[in-house]
Amino acid sequence: MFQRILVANRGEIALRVIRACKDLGIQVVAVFSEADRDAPYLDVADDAICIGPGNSAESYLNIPRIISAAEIADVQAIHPGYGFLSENPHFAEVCRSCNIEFIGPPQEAMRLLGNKNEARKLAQQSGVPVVPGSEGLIENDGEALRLAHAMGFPVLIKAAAGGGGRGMRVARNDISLQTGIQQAKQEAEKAFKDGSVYLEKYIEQPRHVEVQILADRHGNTVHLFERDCSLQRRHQKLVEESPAPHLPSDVRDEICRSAVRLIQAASYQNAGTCEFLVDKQNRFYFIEVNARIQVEHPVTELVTGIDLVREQIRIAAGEPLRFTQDDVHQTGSAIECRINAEDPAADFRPSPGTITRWQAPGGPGVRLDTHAAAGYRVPPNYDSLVAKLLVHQPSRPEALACMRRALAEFVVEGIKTTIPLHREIFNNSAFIEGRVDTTFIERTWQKG
Amino acid sequence: MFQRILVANRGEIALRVIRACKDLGIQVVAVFSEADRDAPYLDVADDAICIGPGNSAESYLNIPRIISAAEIADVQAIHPGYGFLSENPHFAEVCRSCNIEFIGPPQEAMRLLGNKNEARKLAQQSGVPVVPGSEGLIENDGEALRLAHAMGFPVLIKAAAGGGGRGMRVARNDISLQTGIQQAKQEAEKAFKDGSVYLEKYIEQPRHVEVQILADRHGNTVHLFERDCSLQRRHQKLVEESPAPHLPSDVRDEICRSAVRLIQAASYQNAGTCEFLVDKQNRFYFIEVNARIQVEHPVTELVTGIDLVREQIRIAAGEPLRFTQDDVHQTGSAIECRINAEDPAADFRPSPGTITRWQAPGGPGVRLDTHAAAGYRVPPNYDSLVAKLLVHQPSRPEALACMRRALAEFVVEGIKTTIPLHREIFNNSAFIEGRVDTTFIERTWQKG
Amino acid sequence: MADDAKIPSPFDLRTIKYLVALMGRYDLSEIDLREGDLRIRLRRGPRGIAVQTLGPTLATATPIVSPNASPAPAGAPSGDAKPDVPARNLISVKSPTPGTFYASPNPGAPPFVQAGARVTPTTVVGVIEAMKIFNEIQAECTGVVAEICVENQQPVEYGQVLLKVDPAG
Amino acid sequence: MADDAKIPSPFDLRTIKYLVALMGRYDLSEIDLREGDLRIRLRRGPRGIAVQTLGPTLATATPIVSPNASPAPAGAPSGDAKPDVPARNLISVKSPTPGTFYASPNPGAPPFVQAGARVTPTTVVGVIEAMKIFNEIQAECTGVVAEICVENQQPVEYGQVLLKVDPAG
Repeated sequence: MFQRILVANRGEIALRVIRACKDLGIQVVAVFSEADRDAPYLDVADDAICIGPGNSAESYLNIPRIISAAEIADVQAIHPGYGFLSENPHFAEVCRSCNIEFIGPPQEAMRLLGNKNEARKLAQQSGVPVVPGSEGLIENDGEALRLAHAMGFPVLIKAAAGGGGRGMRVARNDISLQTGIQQAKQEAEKAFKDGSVYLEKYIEQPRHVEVQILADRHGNTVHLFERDCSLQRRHQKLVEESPAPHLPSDVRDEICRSAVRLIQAASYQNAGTCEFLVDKQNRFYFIEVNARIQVEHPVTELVTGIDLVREQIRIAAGEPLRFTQDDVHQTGSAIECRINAEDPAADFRPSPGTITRWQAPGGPGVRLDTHAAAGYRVPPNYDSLVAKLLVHQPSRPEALACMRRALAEFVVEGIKTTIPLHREIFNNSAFIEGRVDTTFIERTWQKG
Repeated sequence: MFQRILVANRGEIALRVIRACKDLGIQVVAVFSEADRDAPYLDVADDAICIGPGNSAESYLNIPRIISAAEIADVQAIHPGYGFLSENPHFAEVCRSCNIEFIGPPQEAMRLLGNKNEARKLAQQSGVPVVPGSEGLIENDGEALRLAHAMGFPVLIKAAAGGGGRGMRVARNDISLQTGIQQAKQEAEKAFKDGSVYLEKYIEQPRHVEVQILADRHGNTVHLFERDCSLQRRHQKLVEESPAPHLPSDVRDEICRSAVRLIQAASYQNAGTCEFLVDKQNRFYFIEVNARIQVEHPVTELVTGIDLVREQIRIAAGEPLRFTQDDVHQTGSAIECRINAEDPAADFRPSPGTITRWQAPGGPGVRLDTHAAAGYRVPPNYDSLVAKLLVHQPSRPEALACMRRALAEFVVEGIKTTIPLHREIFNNSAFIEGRVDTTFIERTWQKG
Repeated sequence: MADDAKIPSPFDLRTIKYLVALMGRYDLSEIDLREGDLRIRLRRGPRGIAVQTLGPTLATATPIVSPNASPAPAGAPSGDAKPDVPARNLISVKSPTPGTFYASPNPGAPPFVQAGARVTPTTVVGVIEAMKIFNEIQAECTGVVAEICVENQQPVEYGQVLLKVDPAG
Repeated sequence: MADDAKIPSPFDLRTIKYLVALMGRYDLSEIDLREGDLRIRLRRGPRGIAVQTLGPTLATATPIVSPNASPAPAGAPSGDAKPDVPARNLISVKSPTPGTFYASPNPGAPPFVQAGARVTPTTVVGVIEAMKIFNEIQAECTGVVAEICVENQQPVEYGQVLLKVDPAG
C-alpha cells in the first residue's frame, strides 16, 4: 500500500480524498492555488504545497507544476479527483512515467473510452444497446440527411470530443439539421480543437441512469448498482439517487450486466461509471463512460456500504477486490442534493463570497460532504459546488422526508445557494412520485 | 399516529427529537427557557413556546408550565428526552391524566425500576445475576459489618435513591464502612430526601456494558445488542461503542437475554437500557435500568440501522414493533465521543460562551449530533454537552482511524472542549487494544 | 403544480416562518422587507400575525401564516401599520406562565380592564388559565392602561406582554 | 504511554501543525506563544522550521516538525531569532514553480550569488529543478542581495521567496 499520496484537486473532492487517505492511515499532501490559500481543508492534510495562481491553467491544470509538487513531496501516487486533469490520459501517462501511480484507469482505456465513437463501437461489439445513430463521423450534409431520415427526426448532433452537453444540438427537420451541424462543428473546433461531429436518434424526455463499476488489476469487475441522475439543469446534475425509482428489476439487472461487459471489453481498471439513457418504455441506451470518481459517488457508498475512494486507492496499489458481486447489496434508499453557490432567483448566477452563517443539518441518516464553513470564502475562480447533502433511509418516502428535514435545517448566509430550489424540488409531486426525466427542471422551473 | 408532539427538553436531544418527528412527518413544538431563546434549533420546530427563566426549576423541570404549554400548543404527546423530567414517574402520570401521552414507559414500571432495591429483587427473581450485597436496606451498623465480612471487603455503599455515582462510597475496612454509611445517609437525605442506603460487593476495575431494549404494548420485547461505556470520568461517560471489545459472544448473548427477561418481568414498555458491570472474568452483574432514551443511543442506531427515537414515538402511539429479534443485526463497529464545553486542561471546568469558529467533521461514516454552530452561545445554565461525534465503520480498527480523522478535522474556537482529550484517548494503546475499564480515565489522566 | 412552476424566491417558506418566529420571540410589531420587485410585510398586534407578500411568493407565503393569524386585507395601505414599539415610559404587564388569557371573569361579562382604565398594584387585569387553574393577574403597578396586547382566550407564553400601563397617565 | 499520561494541553499536535502551516503559507519567520507556564516558539529561516516547546507538550510537539525541519538547540536563547520580516524597501525574488532550489550551477561549484552581491535583471541567482528540467532564475531587478532565504537543494513551492534584493544598496 502507498505511504504517501498527493491530491491533485481542490474543494470538497480534495477533502473527500484526504479523508479516505486518513481513514486508510496514509499520509496525504494537498496542492493549492493562491485562490485557495485560506481553505480550511488544507490543514487536514499532512502537507500543503502552493502550485500557482488562481487561474486553473497555471495551477490545477498545470501538469509540470503538479508533478514537481509530487516529486518534492515524495509521494507514490496522485489522486486526480474529478474534473481538472482526472480524465486526461496524457496526465496519467506522465505520472506513471515518473514512477508515480495515477489513481485511475490505464491511459489506454481512458483514450479508448474518451472517444465517443470508439466507445460506441465497443459497446455494440459487447452487445450493449446504443442510441441509433451514425456509425462514425459525419462527412457531409448529404450523408447527415440520409441518416436523419433513416432513423427519423428528431436527431441529436454531438461533438465527438464533447461532453457535459457542450456541442450538442437537436435537429427536428432538414434545415435545422444542416445549420445545426455547421454550428456544432464550429463550436467543437473552438472548444476541443476537434470539429468532428456525429448524429444520434434523439430520445424524448429520457431518464439518466448510470452504473457504478469497480474493476481491479486481477480481472475482477463488479457493479455497485445504479444511480438515477435525471434531475439536471442544462446537463448539470442537481439531485441523484439510488435505487432508480420505478426501474423494473429485470431492466436494472440488464443495465448493470451490460455495464460490466463494456468495462471488461475496455480492459478498464479502477472506478468508473457507465451512463445510459432510459426511455419511457424502459429501453436503455449506452451514452458514455466517465473514467473517474464522480461527484455523486456517495449515493452509491450509502446504499452499498462500500467506500469508493478507499477502493480506488486499494486498486491502484494492486490489491484485489475483497468482495465479489454476490457480496454487493443495494440497501435502502439514498439521495444527494448538490448545494451550489448560485442564485436560483437570478438564473443561477454564481454567488461567490464569504459565508457569514453556516448552520449545517445532521443527525440520523444524514451525510454532509463539504469543505465550507462559517467564515469560508468561496473563490470566484472555480465551480460553484459548496456541499453535497445526502440522506440514507430504509425507503424512498423516508429518504424524501429526511431530506426535506435536512434542507429545512440548512441555513447559509453571505452567499446565495441552491437550497431553496431543492426545497421546492422535494415538495414537487412529480418528483415525489419519481416521475421525472432530464428535461424536468427546465420544463418545471424555467417557464416561471 | 400522533399529529403533534411537544419536546420537553433542550439542546442536542431536543433537536434529535425534533428531527425524528420531522422524519415521521409529525408536527413538533419546542419549549425553551429564556436562556435558550436564541438557540437555532428552535427554528427547526414548527412552534416554540417560552416556559420560564433560565433556572431549570422554573422551566424545564416545571411540570405545570410544561403541561400548560402542551395544552396551548394542542399536542397529543410529550417526549421528555433524557435528564430533566424524563425519569419522573409523577410527570408521566400527570401527562397521561391530562390525556397527553408520555413518550416513555408506564409510570408503574418507572417507579418499580427507579427504586434500586426493588429493581435488584426483580432481577434476582428473573434469574439475572446481581452484585452480591445486602438484601434490602441497611438498618444498623452491626448488620452492615456482618454483611461486609460475609461478602468480603471492599464493599460499596449506595443510596437507594441515588444515581450517576452520587451517594456512592467504597469501604475497605470496618472503620471506613461505619463512617461511610453515616456520610452516605446524610448525603442521600440531602440530595434525594431519602437517606436509605444498601451495601454491595465492590467490583474492582469493571467494564460498563449496557443493553438497549425496545418493548411495544403488544408484548413484543427485543434487545438491540450492547454498548460498552467503560470510558468514564467521575461516572460521566466520555466514549461509548458497540460491539463491546473482547466480549465473548456467549457472554454477549447471555447479557442480552438477561436484559430482555428483566424488562419483561417489569412489564416495561418503550425504549430502555439495562446496565451491567462485567468483571475481569467476564462475569456480569445487573446494576440498574435507565427508563428513558440515553445520550449514547446513536451508537446502537448505527450498528442496527434502527432509529430509536422514531421507534419510541411509534410504540407510544400504540404501534407494534415492525421487526422481531431475528431481524435485528449488529453490523460493523460504531463509536461515540461526547464533546463537552469543558476545559480538560483545567480539571474539566465548564467553559460556556460564544462559539467563534466551528469547523465540523463530515464525510463517509461520520455522524454529528449537535445543536451548536459558529455564533451559538453555550449558556452556563445547563449541562456542557455540545456535540456527539459518531463514526460507523466495518471494523473497530477502521472506526478508530475514522474517529481519529474526524477529531483532527474538528475545530472549535471561543469555548474549550474535550476534543483534545478525545484525541489523546484515540492514540492511547490500551484503548486502541480495547483494554479499558471504568477507572481507566482517572488512572491514566488524573495523575498527570 | 402552480406553486412549483416558479423560480424559488429569497422569501421561501422558511424565510417567512423564521421572521414570524422572530416577531413572536422578540415581541416585534412589524417587519417590512423589500428586494427588487419583491416585498413582504408582517404585522403583529391584537389581531395576531398578518402576513402580506407581493410578487411571485404570494402562493407559497400564505400557507405558513401562524395558527392564530388572520391575513391582512391584500394591499392594505401601509399607513394601517401603527407601530407599537414599546415606548420607554410604559410598564409592561407580562404573563407569569404559559396558558390561556381571559380578559373577563366569565363569558359575556365585561372585561376586567380596558384601555384608559386606571389601575393600582392590586387591580386584576386578567386571568391566565393553566392546567384548569385560573390565575388572577394583578397590575402590580399604578397608572392608566395604555394598551391591551392580547385578545380574550388567546394562548400566551411565559413573559409575553399582556398589557401596557402608563404610570404618568 | 508516557505521552498519554498527561492532561491534554492547549498546544496539542493540531495546534502546532496549524501554526507551522500558517508560517509556511504566510512566510512568517517566528511565532512565540505563552499561556501560563506553557510556551511554544516556532522559528523559520534558512535552516527550515524549528519547533521548541517548554512544559508538558514537548513530547507531543516534536513529532510534527515538518520534513525539512531541523530542531533548534534546546533552550537556545531567543536572541538567536533574528526576525526577517520583509522590510518595505527590499525586493523579493520568488520561485516561479514548485521544485528544488540549487544555489550553484553544479555540486562543489561556488554559488551563483551570495549576500552582498550586486545583481542586474539578467543575473542568474539560482536554478529550480522541476521534472528533471533546470530553470535558471534571474534577479529581474537591480540592487544588492540582502539575504538568501532558501538553502541549496531545498524544496520550494510556487511563490516562495528565494532571496531579497536591496535596490537602494
